[in-house]
Amino acid sequence: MAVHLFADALDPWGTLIRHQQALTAGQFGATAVFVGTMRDFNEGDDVQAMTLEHYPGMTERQLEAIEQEAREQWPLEDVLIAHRVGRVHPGDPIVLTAVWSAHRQAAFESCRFLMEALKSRAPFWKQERLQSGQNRWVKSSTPGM
Amino acid sequence: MAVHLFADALDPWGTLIRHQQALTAGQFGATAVFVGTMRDFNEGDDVQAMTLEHYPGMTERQLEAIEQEAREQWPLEDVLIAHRVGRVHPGDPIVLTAVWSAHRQAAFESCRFLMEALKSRAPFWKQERLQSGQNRWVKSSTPGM
Amino acid sequence: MTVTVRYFASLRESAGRAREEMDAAGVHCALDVWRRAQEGRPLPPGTLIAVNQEYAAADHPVQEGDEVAFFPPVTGG
Amino acid sequence: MTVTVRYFASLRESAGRAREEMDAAGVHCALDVWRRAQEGRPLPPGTLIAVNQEYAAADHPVQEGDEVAFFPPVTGG
Repeated sequence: MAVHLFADALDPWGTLIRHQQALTAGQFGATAVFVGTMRDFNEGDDVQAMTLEHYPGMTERQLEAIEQEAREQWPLEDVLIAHRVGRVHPGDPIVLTAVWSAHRQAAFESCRFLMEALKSRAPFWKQERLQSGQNRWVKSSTPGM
Repeated sequence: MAVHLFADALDPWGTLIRHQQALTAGQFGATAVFVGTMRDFNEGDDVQAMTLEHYPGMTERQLEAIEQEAREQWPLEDVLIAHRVGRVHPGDPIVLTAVWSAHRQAAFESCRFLMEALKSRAPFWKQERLQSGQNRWVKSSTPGM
Repeated sequence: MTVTVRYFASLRESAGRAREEMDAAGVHCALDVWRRAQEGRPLPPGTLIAVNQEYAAADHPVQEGDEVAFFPPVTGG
Repeated sequence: MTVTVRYFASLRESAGRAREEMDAAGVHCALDVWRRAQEGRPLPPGTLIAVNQEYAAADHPVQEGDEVAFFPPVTGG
């Protein structure tokens, strides 16, 4: 069980490697991972930077509830969710979801569930700073299904 | 475009990190990764070790064809497939598939496609060495869908 | 009775504040909190509400000490 | 004419060899190659065939210099 918010750089692969060291090798056969990274374009505009606002307290509770729901739906050895907050720039990792399971079906499905649930329910908001100097709130998440 | 076979240890996260360094940050928003690891149990038996046999030449061609099919179906920035051959032990990583795309739907779907296609078509065969000392060919892949 | 009202993202900007303590005497539900705090300004379509950091409907009852939050659709990930 | 015959995994073990060069005079298709190389032993159910490292059906024509491989269902990943 692990939910992490990073106010500074999120290193997805390092976070993953450190987390996995605590797991028992041989117990899991499948690891599925998703990393979301800030792009330098959105809705046809060049984006210079972005601020990720969140609701401290509620964000962690929502992420923990999402993890719990995944564990109820699939047999999972472990789950890791990490999300960046604060100011980010193109190329910066924003989100990491990872699951460890005996088989790949549970791993793939639950990893995707985590991302879709996080996108639809976890209280984060993105404000983009465009190349033009304008600040713009992202209106809604892109559909993922 | 990258297909790698490892006769020695496959380090999935290191391979991923090195591969990603060549990509242009900001171009991709979504990275989906799957890692398959040898378990210490299968079909109710304790497994001590496993030998991964393959068909040199045909294996690479099949993996490249699978990558090409994924690129035709989804808009992908990059694709990485790596597979272990030879003698492996519980906890050893066996397979890595990774995709980089602008959006998560293409990343999730194509990563899963790569694994299912690899499992059904790439000429690899597993022989398990059981705790009892018996050698056993794995008869078929577990269904992933 | 007193409640804490919180605003996030674009609603924080349009409210001109992130949080306030509000006298909620006579207030019954989350929507009442919005109406009193925002002096009749209509709730923007799509606004999400949380009471004590759990999602809640507009008619969710509100009690002394509750934290009531208003925010636009979430866009994390 | 000569073809190369290859066997993998359990078929390699039951054939007792991994590869052989075979005189394939009068041989038309991949199944004919199996029959001659394995002296009439039936093709195990589920056997996969590749001609020149591409999957092929049992009736796939075979030519001088071809590599014809027989193997059980694949189990990688």
